Amino acid sequence: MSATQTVSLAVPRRSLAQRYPALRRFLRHKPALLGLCVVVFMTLFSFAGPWVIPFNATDTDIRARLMEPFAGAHVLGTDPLGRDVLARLMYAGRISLSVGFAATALSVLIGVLVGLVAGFYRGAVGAVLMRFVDAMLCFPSIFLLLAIAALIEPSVTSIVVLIAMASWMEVARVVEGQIRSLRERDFALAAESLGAGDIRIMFRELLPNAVAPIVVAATLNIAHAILSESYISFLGYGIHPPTPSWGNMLENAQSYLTNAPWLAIVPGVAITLTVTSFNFIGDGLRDALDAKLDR
Amino acid sequence: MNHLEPIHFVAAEDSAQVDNILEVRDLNVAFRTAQGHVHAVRDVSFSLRRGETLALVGETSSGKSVTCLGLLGLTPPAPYCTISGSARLAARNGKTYELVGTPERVMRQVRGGVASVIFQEPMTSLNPVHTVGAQICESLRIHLGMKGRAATDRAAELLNQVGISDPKRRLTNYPHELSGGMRQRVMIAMAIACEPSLLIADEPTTALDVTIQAQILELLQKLQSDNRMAMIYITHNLGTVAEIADRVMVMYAGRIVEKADVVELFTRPQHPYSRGLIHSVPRLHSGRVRKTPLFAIPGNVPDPAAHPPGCTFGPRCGHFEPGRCDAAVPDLESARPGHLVRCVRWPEIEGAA
Amino acid sequence: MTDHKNDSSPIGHAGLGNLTRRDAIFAGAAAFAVGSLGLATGARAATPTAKPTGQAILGFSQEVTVLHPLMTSNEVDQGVWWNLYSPLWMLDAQGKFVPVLAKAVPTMENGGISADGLTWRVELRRDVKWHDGKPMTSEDVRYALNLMKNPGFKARNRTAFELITSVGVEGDHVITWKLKEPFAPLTSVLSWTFIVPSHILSKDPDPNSPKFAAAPVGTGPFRFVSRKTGDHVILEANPDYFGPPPGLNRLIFKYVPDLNAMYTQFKTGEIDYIGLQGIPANFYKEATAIRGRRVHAAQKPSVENLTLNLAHPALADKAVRKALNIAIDRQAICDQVYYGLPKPANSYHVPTHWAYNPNLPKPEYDPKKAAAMLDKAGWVRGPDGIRVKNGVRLSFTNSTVTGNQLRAQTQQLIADDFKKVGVEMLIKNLVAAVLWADFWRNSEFDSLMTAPTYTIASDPDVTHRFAASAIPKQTGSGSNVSQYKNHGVDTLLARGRQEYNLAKRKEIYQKVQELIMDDLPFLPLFNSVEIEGTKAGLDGYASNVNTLANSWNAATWRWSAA
Amino acid sequence: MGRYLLRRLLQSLLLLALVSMIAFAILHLAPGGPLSQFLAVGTLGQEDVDRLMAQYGLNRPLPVQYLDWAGGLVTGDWGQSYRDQLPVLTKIGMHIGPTLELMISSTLLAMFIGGLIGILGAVRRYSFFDHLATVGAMVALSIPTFWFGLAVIYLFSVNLGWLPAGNRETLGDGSFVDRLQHLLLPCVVLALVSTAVWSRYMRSSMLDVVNQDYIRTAKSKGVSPMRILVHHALRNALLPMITITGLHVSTLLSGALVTETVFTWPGMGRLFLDSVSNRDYPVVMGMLMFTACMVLLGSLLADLLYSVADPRIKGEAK
Repeated sequence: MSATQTVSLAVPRRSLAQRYPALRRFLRHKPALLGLCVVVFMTLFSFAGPWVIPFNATDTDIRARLMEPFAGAHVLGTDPLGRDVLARLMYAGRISLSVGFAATALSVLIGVLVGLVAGFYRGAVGAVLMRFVDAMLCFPSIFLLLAIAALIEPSVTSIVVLIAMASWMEVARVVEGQIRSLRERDFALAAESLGAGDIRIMFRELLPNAVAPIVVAATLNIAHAILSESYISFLGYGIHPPTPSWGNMLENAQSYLTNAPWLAIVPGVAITLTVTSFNFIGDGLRDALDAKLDR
Repeated sequence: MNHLEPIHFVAAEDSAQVDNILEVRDLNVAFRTAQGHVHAVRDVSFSLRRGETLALVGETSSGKSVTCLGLLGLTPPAPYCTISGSARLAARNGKTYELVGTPERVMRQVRGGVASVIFQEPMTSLNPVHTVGAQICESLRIHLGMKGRAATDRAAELLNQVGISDPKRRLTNYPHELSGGMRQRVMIAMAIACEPSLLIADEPTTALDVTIQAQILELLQKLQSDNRMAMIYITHNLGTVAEIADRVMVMYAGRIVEKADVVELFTRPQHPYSRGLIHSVPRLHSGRVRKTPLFAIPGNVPDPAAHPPGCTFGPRCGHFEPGRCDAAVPDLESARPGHLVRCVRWPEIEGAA
Repeated sequence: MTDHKNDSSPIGHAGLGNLTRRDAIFAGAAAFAVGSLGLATGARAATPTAKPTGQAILGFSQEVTVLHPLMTSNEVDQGVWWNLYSPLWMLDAQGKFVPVLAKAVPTMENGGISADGLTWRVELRRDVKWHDGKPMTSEDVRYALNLMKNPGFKARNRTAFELITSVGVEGDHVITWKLKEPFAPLTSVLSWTFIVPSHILSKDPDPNSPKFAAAPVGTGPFRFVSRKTGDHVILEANPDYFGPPPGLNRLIFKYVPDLNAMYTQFKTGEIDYIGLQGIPANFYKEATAIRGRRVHAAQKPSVENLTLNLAHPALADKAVRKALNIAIDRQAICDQVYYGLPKPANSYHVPTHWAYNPNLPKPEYDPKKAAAMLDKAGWVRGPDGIRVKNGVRLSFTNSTVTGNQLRAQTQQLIADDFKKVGVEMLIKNLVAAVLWADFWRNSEFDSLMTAPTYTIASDPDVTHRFAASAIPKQTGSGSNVSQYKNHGVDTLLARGRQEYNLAKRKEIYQKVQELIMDDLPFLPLFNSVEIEGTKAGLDGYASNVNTLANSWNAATWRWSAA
Repeated sequence: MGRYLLRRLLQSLLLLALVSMIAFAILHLAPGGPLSQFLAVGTLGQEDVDRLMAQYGLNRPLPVQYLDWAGGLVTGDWGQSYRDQLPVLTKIGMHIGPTLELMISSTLLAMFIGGLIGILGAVRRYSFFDHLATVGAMVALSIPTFWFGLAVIYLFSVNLGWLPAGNRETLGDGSFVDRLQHLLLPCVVLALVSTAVWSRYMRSSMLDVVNQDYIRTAKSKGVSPMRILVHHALRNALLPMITITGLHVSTLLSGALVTETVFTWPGMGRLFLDSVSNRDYPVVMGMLMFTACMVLLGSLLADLLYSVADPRIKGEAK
């Protein structure tokens, strides 16, 4: 027993590893748990909320424009066309969260496929694929997003594709690294010697063992995707009105910073809160799952 | 070491035994953890004479390392770790330091100056970004105020002393450029740099190759006799104890369970735990490194946060007697002069053996 | 901050203090137009001939990119050219030609244009010098005209110049040229044709060489000093200017890419003038209340409208277009989105244009009548409330450039208006680079919301916009993207081009307006107004619909004495 | 060392070739074209468009256009802007200064503040300050930079009037103090994310180091806590930060683009945004190549620096 270990007795660790050590570790990560609550709340708020409130996100009422929050029927006030900000926030949440989830799903799909193939076949195929990944990573993300944004018409689908195109590389790298090392392990070699096909080994034997880092990367990707959506909107290439998103609500609020600051505050807080939550969840997941990988 | 100003020193004549370098009384070390308070060391008392080697023996987490770290205040700071009791250490200049509860500023003068430590892992115990020379000179500068040329010369001399050839060149090397044995020699050189009166060697050979182990032990013995240092030698390897120690102290779950001269302990072990330890070494002078030398003792060390009642060794003891062994923690009794044992049944066991 | 010290002058002081009303601007502007160039001597009575002092920072939301005044460019570039170069003549705010480099504007009456309209003769001023000190001569004008004819040169619009067959000089100060056929709009085109120095440009075999743009030399009231791309261009007063000396010592054209940022900088006093797209309408009220700033509502030559693609199966029906035209509540848009600044429009000309037809039907809003018209035309409401005729749903998309909030709001309101009469308008906005490309050129849209200026240099000739020969998708030329065809209009436009008599031209173009506004290839919404602002104490600002940027007369701007 | 460097350089060149192909493909497959900005003014007819397309060489097959462009790239002729005819390298040269000024100043600020927060967090682990710093860093990483920038402008420029709302200098002034005043807000805004990154990595790096055996050794030698922190712990903890900073170039460039937009800062970000929206192909291509070079250079420099700073690497490469 060296002193280092003794010292680390002061650190909460160990002795919990019983049935679901990863889950327990995650549940003990307070910020992550709080983050999860916020995300669940935001999701409910966005998807179920519109049924609860008496306003619609697209109904304009120019006479009731720019009403201040907490002063009347409109809890969070109204925008320049007299639309209810709360309702718009909810509908925008649907779009922004969906964009976040969908872009992540797509980026994980691309990343996993590329990483899997590159990690499994290595050699020329792997080298070419991974150099392509490296090349894509040479572009600063906003530069890449803008360059691709110029390619496509701004719709929800295209924004999803756009964000996925600019964010699959990290996943590919993570998967490639995992697969390459897993491939050398006994069970992969065993499966191979039993005559299992490449596809089978890749998806049945190797991939399940690489799930933990993928989950972590995916969670952080959601945060990144929601943030990216707002950046693209701010720079003028985002989802365009009348479809509301947190990003374009924020962009449109720019002109009203002085006379209607709540238009900027409300979506800004929503984005920050949600993204922070996802980041914390990702953090908690990493702490919870990485420990298992190390053992 | 006249530039030191020991605040907590006690006049030498006040000490009961003038010859003793180190006098430890009722040392307790407790950690605060998420699981509650953990008493890592309980009621440890011992003394050490000049030139004497005391071996501290025990399993992992028996408290042997913590005892020594606690003495030098190398345990975590106050709220996480509390130390109580008393430990008086005499410097070569006759000043005596109280080590428990002493301000950090004074303790810094003690560490490396009056008492030094050699750690188990020479690979990681040296700072990778500084040269060997710089690390040795740092000690010299702090405690002896040596600088520049003088310090370098002294460092080279030290390297020479610990058996490193071409010491001048070695001083400019970084730790990663040296072999494991060499690094441990550097660690030793650093430890003896300021001629401490006490050297604590915490499993100094565990991480080394078998051949190197013997060389290092030899070196330690030689340095000790040359410098007349007192040494605490911590190990779980009884094989090396017989070679180097004068006296042995066996610890279990934070307590001393037996204390005796080395020959006495090996020939007439009293505590069932000590007997187990000795029996689990196949040959006394085995050079083999045993990662699990305790295979003969069933069970595991108890959870430090939840000790069994009475004798902590009880659940693993072949002589366990309900009602007697788990009633209260046994006292340390004197089996013979200079031979202490913490077991209520030691007379019976001795008879039975 | 800047080195002028008049920030604190009270608002509404004498002179052009309260020029927030369009009429007032026009009244004052004429005097400045003439005065600035020092030609109509009577108008410049009180202009002091003090030394140029101080500097003004002019904020624009577009970057100054092209300093060669004959190359393809954007609007703000012209705002610089007016100060750096001079044309032969120019249009003042009231639409009158005023000679600049020329001694007189050629007409048939003064003999500048021959009776057959084919030979033009222009006499130049003799006191004009280039910024490098060389005298400006007829050779320079010849070079400029020939450059515009040079097929290798990246020129803007060459239509007019291709009709010039030969250019000649008579001595240093007279230039003549011959036309293939009479072409009345040439006078207007030349009012935007800035003369460039032959002695510098002709040395470079490559007419597109970037060297000239790096150190441009002109004859204008200001000289080029320096330029930082993406940020600003600095000009300084030209002491040898042939007109009255400019009032300011330095002009800085500052690029502020974001309208909100530009307004903020105007508020904080970092820019002295805010122009080109100016202050967003929602800030208008707030802006008028800022101490030490003057706000001007400047009339633009453009008309905000819904451009319809007549190839769309539903929009091809004239009855639909007529119904849609009265289904839009224009007044509501003007009042609520644009804070009451613009006025509903009924033509492609601004009402102040000399050829504007005052007898065109007034804009009206009558959804009931619109619904009745659609019923009558056979468009009946389907189960979803949207009208259908012969299997065609009365549904179309509307596109505009993304990022323009007020337009997006207008789109919303119009879509709501249309919905009330059973018409569906879906919004599909695009980034500028995509919209102003094949989407626009090849008429890939259903309808567009844009604010084009239909004329070039305010000439009433709109052949390129409405002639059947100008449909890019079909004829590879022009910009008639509505794919509008009306033989009557074509004939009149061809006649108008060859007619030099102003009264007769007016008659022709009023008829053209009548025909086009009956066919409605586009639905006019309102005449664009831009809110521009100046720091109080900066005198001389005047808007001019006949130029692309209101820094056209910056030579007469000056800081009033405190 | 030399061979390693050479290999890294060759790899980078290969990557750059790939980067150029990807960028070229992305841009030229996009709808719209560089002439749209002129079309919007409305004085151009189709015949003018056709003529200009031919004059700019935009009607040639894509591979020919690419080879032509790539040839120029190698020989140092990166083409001319379609908008103002200036050579691309000249344009980049004019914009790189302000961007570097912003990036370097904000990095220094982030290193200092973030480093300090990270060290304190590691030293006072699980203290209130540590928790606050962790949550603060996470929020800083999650907040939309432009939103933060707008809030800062609203507060410090519009409401309080302490600092200018944008631009790099007051035109006609340009003194050091004036430049500094203009730099302050954008620098802080850009530094936000970097500070968070630095504090988090610094903290974990510091925690790694603080638990190392050699720190205990130093303590057992009687070294003072301050000297342990600076001389033993920080020196080691900073090593991984070199790599982090090198890899951070890409994020920093993205952040700079957004910050420059908010503060109308005349740097690369604005040039890129303007060039993309106007389809100024040569400039966009040039800038994508240039930023890719900067990113690669960042990681290359970090590697070099690391090998200089860490004796272990230096030793191996000898």
